[in-house]
Amino acid sequence: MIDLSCNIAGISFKNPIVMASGTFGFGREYSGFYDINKLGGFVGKGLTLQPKEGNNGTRMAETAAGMMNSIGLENPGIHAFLTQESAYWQSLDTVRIVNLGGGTLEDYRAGAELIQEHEQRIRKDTGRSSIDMIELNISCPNVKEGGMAFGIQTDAARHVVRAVRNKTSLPLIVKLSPGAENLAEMAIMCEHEGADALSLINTISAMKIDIRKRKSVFEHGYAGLSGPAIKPIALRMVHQVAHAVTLPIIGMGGITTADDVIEFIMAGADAVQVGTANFINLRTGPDLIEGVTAWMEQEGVQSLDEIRGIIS
Amino acid sequence: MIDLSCNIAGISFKNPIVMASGTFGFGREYSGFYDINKLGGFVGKGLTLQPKEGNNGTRMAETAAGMMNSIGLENPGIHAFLTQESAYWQSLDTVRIVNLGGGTLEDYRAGAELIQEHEQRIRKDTGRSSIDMIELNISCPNVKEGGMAFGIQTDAARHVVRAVRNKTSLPLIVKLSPGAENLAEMAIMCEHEGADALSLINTISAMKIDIRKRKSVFEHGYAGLSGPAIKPIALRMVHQVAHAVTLPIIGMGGITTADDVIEFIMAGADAVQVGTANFINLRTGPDLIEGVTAWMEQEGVQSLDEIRGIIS
Amino acid sequence: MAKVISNMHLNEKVGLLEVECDRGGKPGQFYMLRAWDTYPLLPRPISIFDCTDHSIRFLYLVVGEGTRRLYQLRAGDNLMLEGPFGNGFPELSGKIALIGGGIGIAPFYYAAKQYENADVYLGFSDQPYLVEEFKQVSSSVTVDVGGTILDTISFSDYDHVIACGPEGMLKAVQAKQAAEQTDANVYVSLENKMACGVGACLACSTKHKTGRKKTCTDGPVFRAEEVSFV
Amino acid sequence: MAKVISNMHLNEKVGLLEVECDRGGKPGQFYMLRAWDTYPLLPRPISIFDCTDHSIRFLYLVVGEGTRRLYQLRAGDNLMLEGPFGNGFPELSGKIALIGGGIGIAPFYYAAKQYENADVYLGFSDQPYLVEEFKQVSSSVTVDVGGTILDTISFSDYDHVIACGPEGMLKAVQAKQAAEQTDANVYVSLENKMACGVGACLACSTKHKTGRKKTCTDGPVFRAEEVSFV
Ligand SMILES: Cc1cc2nc3c(=O)[nH]c(=O)nc-3n(C[C@H](O)[C@H](O)[C@H](O)COP(=O)(O)OP(=O)(O)OC[C@H]3O[C@@H](n4cnc5c(N)ncnc54)[C@H](O)[C@@H]3O)c2cc1C
Ligand SMILES: Cc1cc2nc3c(=O)[nH]c(=O)nc-3n(C[C@H](O)[C@H](O)[C@H](O)COP(=O)(O)OP(=O)(O)OC[C@H]3O[C@@H](n4cnc5c(N)ncnc54)[C@H](O)[C@@H]3O)c2cc1C
Ligand SMILES: Cc1cc2nc3c(=O)[nH]c(=O)nc-3n(C[C@H](O)[C@H](O)[C@H](O)COP(=O)(O)O)c2cc1C
Ligand SMILES: Cc1cc2nc3c(=O)[nH]c(=O)nc-3n(C[C@H](O)[C@H](O)[C@H](O)COP(=O)(O)O)c2cc1C
Ligand code: FES
Ligand code: FES
Repeated sequence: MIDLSCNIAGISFKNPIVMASGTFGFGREYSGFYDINKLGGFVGKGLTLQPKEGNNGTRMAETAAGMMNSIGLENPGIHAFLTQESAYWQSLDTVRIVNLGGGTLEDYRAGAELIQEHEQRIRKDTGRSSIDMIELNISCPNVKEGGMAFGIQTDAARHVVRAVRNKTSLPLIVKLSPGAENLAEMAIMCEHEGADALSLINTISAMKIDIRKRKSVFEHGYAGLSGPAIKPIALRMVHQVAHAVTLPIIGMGGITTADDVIEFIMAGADAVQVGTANFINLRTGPDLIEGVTAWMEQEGVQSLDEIRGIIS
Repeated sequence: MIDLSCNIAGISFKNPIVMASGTFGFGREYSGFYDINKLGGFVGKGLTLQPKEGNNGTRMAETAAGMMNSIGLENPGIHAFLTQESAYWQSLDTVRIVNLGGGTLEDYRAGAELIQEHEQRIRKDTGRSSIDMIELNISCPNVKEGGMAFGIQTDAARHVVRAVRNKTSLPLIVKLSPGAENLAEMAIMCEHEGADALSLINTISAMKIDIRKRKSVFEHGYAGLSGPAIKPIALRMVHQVAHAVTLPIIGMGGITTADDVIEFIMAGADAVQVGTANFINLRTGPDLIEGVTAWMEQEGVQSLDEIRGIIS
Repeated sequence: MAKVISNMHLNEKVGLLEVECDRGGKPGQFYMLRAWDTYPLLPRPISIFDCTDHSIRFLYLVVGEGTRRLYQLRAGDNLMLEGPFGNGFPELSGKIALIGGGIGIAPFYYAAKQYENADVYLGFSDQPYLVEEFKQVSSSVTVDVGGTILDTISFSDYDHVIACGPEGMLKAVQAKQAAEQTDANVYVSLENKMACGVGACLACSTKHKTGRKKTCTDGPVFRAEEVSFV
Repeated sequence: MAKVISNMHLNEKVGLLEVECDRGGKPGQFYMLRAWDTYPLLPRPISIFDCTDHSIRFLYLVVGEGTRRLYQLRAGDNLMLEGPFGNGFPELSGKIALIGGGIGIAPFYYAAKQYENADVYLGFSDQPYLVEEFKQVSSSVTVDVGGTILDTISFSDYDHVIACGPEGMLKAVQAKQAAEQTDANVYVSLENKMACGVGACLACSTKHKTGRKKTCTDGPVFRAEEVSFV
């Protein structure tokens, strides 16, 4: 019997396929196309304490085997999210992860607190959970207010991780930025500060110029690169971090095929996230689960544990 | 009259198209296909004090819109290069740049000295130069002996730049690694230490796993990613560095079309280098010169100075 | 996967693609099309030009790599098709003007077929195409070549006006609505860059007077006065 | 740019492509082929199967994306072609054995045409192809299916032996040469991954007993005893 399941920080996933933040709405958006309960889990769009309008101008552009985005964390704010989506999230039978962003340390802290209180209350009142984990996004490159700085320097990040850790009893995933000055050091810091898992990579800061208009395509100059183009870089970083810490790791960056998933698992990931590939083919989630299962059957692999981190 | 020329550190280039180190041999290899004197210039394969065999196993693999290489600085050594190629390089009418690599500080210093002595002697003896500039490669990610460390940390790099600067009177370009912890700081350090120009980016450290063999495709685990996939990242870094220093900048990373060249110039590059695109189309050099000329005619741009660094 | 039935080249830049598909849709809705493996990365949103129980037609203009590949399709080729997406045009009665500028005429053939009393206005920058076809689905087809089709219309003659075309034209529609102080309901169909097409990525989110809207799921059809053009 | 004259599918995995090209070449040389825009990134090295003053034929096996695209080419399509590259087979006289394993038979048709006295050995893993054609250019064509073609040959019967095929076979050739202690000159044609094809990138550089060699310009044909297989 082939077993796709995995366990991260005490939460059990049916399979290692998790949809990435910002590419899967709050889950509903894809539920008309397939049963999203088949997924290992999904991460909701990044949330901030206050609602955010996001960036103006062009928000998306394609590059060679990649795409750039500058959404700017448009979101309804944590409060509205909790009010509007809790019941729906409660109804789901897959791992539900909130992605927490912020501009200032105080935002992060207050955001984490709000989520904590809500989840405690809802669990008490209904006996059922609505949120399984928090993914802390210290790395969104699109927010001017300083969201980026946290993701770059270990010492700046430490404050955010500590603040959020203190405010939540939910399993805490810290999502790392590929722009971190020292990725291994950043990962070790997260481990020290009590993170339960790490996820990486977020988009890579990149630029595109409209040579006709003689202007940057994006309002803020730079935007985040994702998709197949970045896969070899992401895989290297996952491998690096897997060798730096003992925390469970959720790897991502350009995954589009089952072979890509296997590569990340072999590099040391416990599970993977899939972002841009949802746009290439909106049924990527179930397709990957099927593909990984087929690969395991063919290779006689019963459990992904047999190959996890096999690359020294 | 359209003027493609540019001047970097007192050396004048016919046009901004320079072939990148490691992708153009020592020039000869492409001279059978077109007149390489048409180029702005070219950089020879990376040289080290001692000859190097380079890496074993797979040296090249393709990725989505990119390629990875792990040549491992195979080269005949500086002495053999100077003996074998000097006369040929003297015969050329294009900017000839030596790429200097090394495993240790002492290697770099001794290598620079050897080049300096040779060039002084040859200029005295024949009245003609064979080398116009040195490009200092502190960033080759393939050498185990520590080549990488120099490219990552500003303080480590400082020693190399200083040592080489002290040993050569040739214009000195420092080639930056995208893996630098703090790219702007690195660039500023180079400016302080007397570099005459900067070039960037070298390949990005990346990984590919052969899931059938359950092994990394490359002997040393990681290898360098180049080609169109990395262009948006390279462009962002060139823009960043152009805003951090006043030194002339030679931008590269994934350039394949004339539009790409214009993007880099608009981001602040004085000239560009072209690597992987030579493999896609071995006539890329003359094609780009033609393409840039056509673009300038069409846009009524007389000199690239009109658009250089136009993106704030 | 859907099969190409035919792909007619109307001129060097415009094609009419017919594919096997039984998913249908309403006028004003669109599909995400993908007729390539890996490049470009994303599918392309294209409006329904016409549809039957077993086929859909798309009218497209070649502007870049994606539409260039659509142009190269031959009968029997396969392509990926997801949809229908978007709100589509509202159900309307009364007198209706359908105003298409350039390739913006695409959604109005199917619309004219469904509305009982719709006048069609087609603005072309040079050679017009499909005019005879439009005449078969509307009793009033006005064609303008090289001018501004809007100048020939008075919104006040209509109960409803729907416009689709380049952003400049849609801005002019908004301005005209304000200038005429008309009672007509004026709608525009927007074309924002899209990634997901299903409301998940917010790439297509744009400012409206009532806040941000997603063109792919809240639109692409909006009341003209609510859009905030920049 | 070169035009496809024909592209014959010999079976589901093997094709014979003929293109317009007057650049010719020697047996054992190769061209870099590119029949796509952006994906895959690099051109692919393919040996000359045969050539005339105005055309070249290539025999190829579909193993991945690049060769899959070659397989899809139709008459009239364009492709990019650079070459001929590589040293090619030496000029030889005397008795010659040409030993091809799998798609490694590709360079030996043209070679057999040029050498006066060459026996051809073709090893296939399943269905053989082109055997009749080979018989027209050599009076002795031995075919093996599913076995090891090498076992049927004694190198000592020949003045020269040239082998092309999978690395395992070439290693066996080297071992056989040593075991037979033969005076025959034994050559192998290597297939290393290539990027530039012109000696500039060192992607194809491999260890030989006399130091590193570039397969693209120093080879692809080497004396068997000089190669260091790993
Ligand atoms: C709801 C909707 C319906 C549409 N209906 C039609 C139609 O029926 N016929 C038709 O010809 N065109 C239609 N378009 C426009 C069409 O989607 C673009 O022309 C097409 O995506 C361009 O792709 P490309 O690869 O050829 O061009 P490129 O310029 O190479 O595309 C680059 C990027 O820009 C995006 N893009 C470029 N132009 C547009 C645009 N005008 N709108 C949205 N995205 C764009 C592409 O999706 C891609 O991500 C519609 C757009 C939308 C949003
Ligand atoms: C000098 C030379 C002559 C050749 N002649 C022929 C021929 O006549 N007919 C034929 O069918 N094949 C020949 N090959 C092998 C052919 O080049 C590869 O099968 C082809 O490159 C595979 O490309 P792909 O995209 O289909 O496969 P993929 O596996 O997708 O290719 C991935 C990468 O590996 C490289 N690669 C994979 N296999 C090989 C290989 N065996 N040799 C070199 N590079 C490889 C590709 O170039 C590419 O970079 C020759 C190779 C060389 C070096
Ligand atoms: C349109 C878009 C929006 C994104 N929004 C978020 C976000 O809100 N929070 C976050 O942590 N990451 C966000 N990301 C990053 C992805 O979650 C993921 O880390 C990245 O895209 C790399 O994975 P991929 O290559 O599979 O897309 C976003 C990515 C995209 C493409
Ligand atoms: C095969 C190969 C070999 C390279 N060798 C060197 C080298 O010896 N020294 C060096 O500084 N850079 C080397 N590089 C890096 C290139 O000079 C260039 O910085 C990089 O490839 C990015 O540019 P591109 O995307 O245009 O290729 C090499 C790159 C490739 C692809
Ligand atoms: S295209 Fe993704 S939300 Fe509209
Ligand atoms: S393929 Fe570049 S040196 Fe041989």
